[in-house]
Amino acid sequence: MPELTFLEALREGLWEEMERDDRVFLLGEDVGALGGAFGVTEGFAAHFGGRVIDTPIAETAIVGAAAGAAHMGLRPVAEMQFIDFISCAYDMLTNYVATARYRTGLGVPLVVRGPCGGYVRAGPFHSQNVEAAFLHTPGLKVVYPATARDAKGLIKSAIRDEDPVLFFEHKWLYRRIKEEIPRGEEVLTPIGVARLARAGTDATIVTYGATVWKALEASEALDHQGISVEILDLRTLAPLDDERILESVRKTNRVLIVHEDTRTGGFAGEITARINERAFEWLDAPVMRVTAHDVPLPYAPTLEDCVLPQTGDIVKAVQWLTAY
Amino acid sequence: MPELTFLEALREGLWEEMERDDRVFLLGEDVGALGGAFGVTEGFAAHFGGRVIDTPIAETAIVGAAAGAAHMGLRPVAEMQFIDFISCAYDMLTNYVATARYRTGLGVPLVVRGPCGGYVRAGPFHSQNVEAAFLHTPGLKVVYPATARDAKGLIKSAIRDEDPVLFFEHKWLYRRIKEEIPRGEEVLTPIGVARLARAGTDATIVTYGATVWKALEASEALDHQGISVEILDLRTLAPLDDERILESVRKTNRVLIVHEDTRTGGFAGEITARINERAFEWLDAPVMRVTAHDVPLPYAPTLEDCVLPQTGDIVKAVQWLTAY
Amino acid sequence: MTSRAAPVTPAVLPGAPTQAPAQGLERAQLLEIYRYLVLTRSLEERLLLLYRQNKLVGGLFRSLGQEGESVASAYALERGDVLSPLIRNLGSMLVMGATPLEVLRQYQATATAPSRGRDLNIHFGDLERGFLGQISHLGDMVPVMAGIALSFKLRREPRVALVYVGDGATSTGACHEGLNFAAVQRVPLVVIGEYNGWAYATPPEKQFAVRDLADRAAGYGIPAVTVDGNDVLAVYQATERAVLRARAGEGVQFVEVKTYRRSGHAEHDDQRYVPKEELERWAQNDPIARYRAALLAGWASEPELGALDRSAQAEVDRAAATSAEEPGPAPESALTGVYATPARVELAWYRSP
Amino acid sequence: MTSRAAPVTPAVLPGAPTQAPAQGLERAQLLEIYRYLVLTRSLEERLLLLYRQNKLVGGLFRSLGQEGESVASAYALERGDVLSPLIRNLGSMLVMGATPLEVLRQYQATATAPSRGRDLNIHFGDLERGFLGQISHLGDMVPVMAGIALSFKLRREPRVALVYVGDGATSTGACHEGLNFAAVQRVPLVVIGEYNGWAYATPPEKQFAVRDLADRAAGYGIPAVTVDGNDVLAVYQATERAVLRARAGEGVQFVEVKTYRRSGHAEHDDQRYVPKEELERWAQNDPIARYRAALLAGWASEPELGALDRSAQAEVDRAAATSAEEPGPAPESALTGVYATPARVELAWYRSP
Ligand SMILES: Cc1ncc(C[n+]2csc(CCOP(=O)(O)OP(=O)(O)O)c2C)c(N)n1
Ligand SMILES: Cc1ncc(C[n+]2csc(CCOP(=O)(O)OP(=O)(O)O)c2C)c(N)n1
Ligand SMILES: [Mg+2]
Ligand SMILES: [Mg+2]
Repeated sequence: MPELTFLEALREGLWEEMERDDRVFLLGEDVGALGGAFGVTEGFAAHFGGRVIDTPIAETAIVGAAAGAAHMGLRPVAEMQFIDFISCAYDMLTNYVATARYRTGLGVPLVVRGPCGGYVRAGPFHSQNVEAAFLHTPGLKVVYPATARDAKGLIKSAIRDEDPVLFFEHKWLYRRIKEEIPRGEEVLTPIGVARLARAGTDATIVTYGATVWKALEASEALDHQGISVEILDLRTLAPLDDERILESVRKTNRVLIVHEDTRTGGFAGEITARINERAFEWLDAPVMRVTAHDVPLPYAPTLEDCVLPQTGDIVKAVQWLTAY
Repeated sequence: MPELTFLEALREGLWEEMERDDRVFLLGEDVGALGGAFGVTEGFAAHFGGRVIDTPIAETAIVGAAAGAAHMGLRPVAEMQFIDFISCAYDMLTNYVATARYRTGLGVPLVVRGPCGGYVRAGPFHSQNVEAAFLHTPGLKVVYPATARDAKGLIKSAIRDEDPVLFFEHKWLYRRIKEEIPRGEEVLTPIGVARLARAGTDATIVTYGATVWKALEASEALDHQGISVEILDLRTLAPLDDERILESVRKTNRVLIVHEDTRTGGFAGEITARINERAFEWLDAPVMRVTAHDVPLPYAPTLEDCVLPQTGDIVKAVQWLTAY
Repeated sequence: MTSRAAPVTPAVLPGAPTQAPAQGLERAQLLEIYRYLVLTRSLEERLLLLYRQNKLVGGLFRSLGQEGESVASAYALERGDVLSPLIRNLGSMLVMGATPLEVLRQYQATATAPSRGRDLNIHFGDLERGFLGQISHLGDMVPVMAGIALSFKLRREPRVALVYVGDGATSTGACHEGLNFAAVQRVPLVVIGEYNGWAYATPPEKQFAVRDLADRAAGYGIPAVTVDGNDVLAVYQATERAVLRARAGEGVQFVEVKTYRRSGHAEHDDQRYVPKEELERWAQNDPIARYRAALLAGWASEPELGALDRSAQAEVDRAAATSAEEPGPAPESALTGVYATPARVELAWYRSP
Repeated sequence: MTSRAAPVTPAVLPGAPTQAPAQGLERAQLLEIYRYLVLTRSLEERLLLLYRQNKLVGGLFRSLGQEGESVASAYALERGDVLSPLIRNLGSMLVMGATPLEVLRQYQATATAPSRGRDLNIHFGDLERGFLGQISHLGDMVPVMAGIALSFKLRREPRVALVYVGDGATSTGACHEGLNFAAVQRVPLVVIGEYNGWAYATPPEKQFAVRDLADRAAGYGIPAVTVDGNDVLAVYQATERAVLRARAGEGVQFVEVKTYRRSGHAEHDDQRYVPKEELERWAQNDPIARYRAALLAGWASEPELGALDRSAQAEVDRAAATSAEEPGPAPESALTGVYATPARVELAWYRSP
């Protein structure tokens, strides 16, 4: 059974879908000749020819053209070279793509994918976490795998989904994590279902993306201190798997939400509100957050480390919660 | 003492600042010859000449040019014809404007203002509530007056502020509310300070914009039922006046957050999280939300009324909270 | 669209003079175009009446003076082609098969309206019939239509996409990105640039620093022609050629129509910023009056055209009678169809009875 | 900038042949340009070394082959003018007064770096010296510089703004909106369009369907010239004229420089997509070598230029020695200066000791 990195698994998922369904095609800046800035689509142009389109630098056009093609029954997968540049397509995504089905009954089955996130010393414009801006928009689905298997399973599900899906690939995970993924098996991770990354009894950490791994690291340290942590990897942020979150809250009665995104307006607020509304009586402590500080992400290692949530932060916060 | 509508007060504030400080100038689509779609700047071009600039339809250019001029010491006030079109400047605002001071120490004292909000049968693209997308971005201030006096006092403070300010004008309020505002007085509402719209003891409603008025209406109905409601009009969403919120929570121990924006990812989540973190022990009931439903805002009256929060909803939610 | 079954009332045809076709159009087609023109105007006039009686929900946007370019350009398409109209392309939508009844229902926000009361005025579409619903954000339809044209290219289908863009909207980044993308990809897209003298209250001189929209097209390497937008047959001919070239694989084609927005931006707009003489001058250059006169000069008789006028009027009357009776949508119907799955948003907890 | 106090080492000047100025430039200025050119290249070569030794934080972006157009265009500005550089305009920044030490500090993310470790590589600016820091999002600097130029116009200051834009970045909506806005407002903006054959791995043919960037400029009604970007004096002359015209109130001016990106997009990029011959051909057309040869043909002697080479090298050596010793910024310095008020973000509750 081959061990695949996150990136290789993602690539395999994309490749399989393109082989399976000739309506699937790729478009984006440098996705063809180069195979993307991280090589996710390396070799695709050679194999799939005209189904891999190198576009001008024009994110609005990329997403808009994908939407038009999706209307006509194709299955476009659009790449943002870095997810930071999705902000240039914000209008098209939130106003056109997100509302099309509601306004006119017209589906927009497209995927917009790209590398996101920090911990890589890439500064304020190549490290962003932009999910919150889109979680606010009804009509978009937001998917954010944390494991190699889910990278594959979710890209495949995203491509097959009838709704527009934003697909976040944490670049810190691309080559850092590996997993055995059986070849012949059809790996399909359902959209909208969270994953229990670790079972525990004393507190629940709700998180997604790179911080799943920070939380896992923290949980080991906490284990040594006799604190048993349950970790929920959301995998899909919209639609959110309320049931699994509430289930875990009712089990551990203490919740820490961890995300790499900045604090104010980050998704933790929404999750906190949902838990409050539906499981207030189950809480033995306030729902707490570990997040980035509210600043643009700086690039110097000392600064980036200060701004972003670290494993030690999670340990401290869980200690506080379980001592509450 | 003259009675001014929200729109007239706003206009007066703008006019006074342009008279006071010749660095202030206006730019936007149809702000000159027409005076804007709602007449906010009617007569300005005739009086201030070249300081009122009719631009091409190009929100990114409008905001970007405002930023450049602000760097050089001018005080641009940019209009979005409807705030819905600010999405076309999302990249410029979140990436360039919001980060400039942090990156380079360079100030961007500009105001971006425009009519927002629903309850006016204007459909999904002329009724939006876009504040959440920007509250998520460190570096932007977000101001949202609910009274005529604050429309004047806050536009003046916004123009004088050293930071970029997004200024939301609820179009349902433009001509619907009136207030006596003394002429000679210098009306300056401080940014970052909430307003106690109504004192009460049984529950706190935290809200802003048009729903301040819905909450006031609800509070009268509740009064008759012996329920005393305190209403906090946030006025500034970023930076948020945590202290006044917490103070009220500690007083009433029950909180309802009301906003016209959609539920998921709306600002209520953030406020809920902050209350949880800092006043969990003071809560006698879960923090609850009354918001729009998570759909694009439809235009037919029956549909819009269903989707948006109504006075009756607030009454019901407060009843529930106080019975908890 | 030329290949569409002609809805010209047969009663009109017998006895009419037969002549050689103009611009390759049969006489029946010439009359069909005429009927779309008067149908557009009659419908808008009815809408205006209803608007003044406060019977519409929201504002009214008219295409007065631009009916000619709308109808003629759409008429150059074939079945299978797709266009995306703007707010002033009611005529184009009627040509593609949208009905006055649908339009009235939209403006009255009835449950039966194509958008089921979700979006306003002529914001609706039907890809089966070949027209895509617009959104308000100007410029956005250009990339989307580039994508529709791209799908034709990728599938090697001999279909063409046609997108309208206003003189004002060419300033948007979205329009630029879409035009450029389409030009580079050489997709079968026809762009109708509507130079109508205004973008709300802003004249073209404050919108761009070139004289013609065709000059802008050149900056993308897109072949362009400029035609008199109030000359129905000239617009038809130019668009038809553009469609042919696009269909033949020659990439994006641009047709600039010089016309004039004779109403306000919407009906609430009193046009105080418009010189009176300019309005009067353009009123003398009405595309429908011109086309009517041209038809009368050999292609059709006054009684024939009168009959078409009445038939259009009757269709509008019937539609208005129908839509007037129809109720608005059920409130909770607002909560369905944001996603394919989940199909429905839950009603808020405080709304349960 | 021509009016800047010349940092040419005086030792070089005495005894050198005096000649008539070229393109209106004094001999001292010709030498000053030369020194900026070699300073740019020496600095980048040092950065390359440090990059390979893993002593930089983040990637290295080079301007190899484009030093000429960067330096020459910036040199055409006067004190008080403002430019905004792109990632390949290190030379322009040096001309405006940025120092090798600042650049090294940026690349090494030291506390002393102009951005205090907040943004990377040459993303920094100083309006006092006349250069604005860029952000990564391509196209965005065009509207911002249009606004800076607008402020000059509104205040009737005889100043000029200059913005660089890459062949690839012209595809962005932001670039379009900015160019168009500036053209309509007739602000004193000079645009340097850098046609360097690539946008990452994408050639111009996949970026736009016109031959020259100058063709695009025409679509905005912006006068444009195309010059050999590797001919230092030609770029200087074209830019100087453009600056003059902009300063005289003639609105936006476009100068297209045809050049070539001889390094990869960044140093990690192995350029596998670039034809070898093309690289070799352009290596034969090095702007610094050409300029050096031109100077030697009558304006300066080999020893003079050698001395400038060494002086640039020495400056880089000194700077590298200094920056190497400097520490990174204090962690919590990350929390200040997002707003004027509040001046500081609170440290997270779980970080308190
Ligand atoms: C991105 C965007 N900005 C602003 C508006 C507001 N707006 C609606 S129509 C209009 C003028 C459009 O002018 P033009 O494109 O010439 O079309 P016309 O009305 O002349 O048909 C404006 C500014 C909008 N709809 N979208
Ligand atoms: C809006 C945006 N999209 C994508 C990118 C990623 N990106 C960075 S540089 C680059 C290529 C730029 O090409 P060009 O403008 O020709 O400049 P050059 O590198 O040739 O100097 C791309 C696609 C970006 N920075 N901004
Ligand atoms: Mg127009
Ligand atoms: Mg380039």
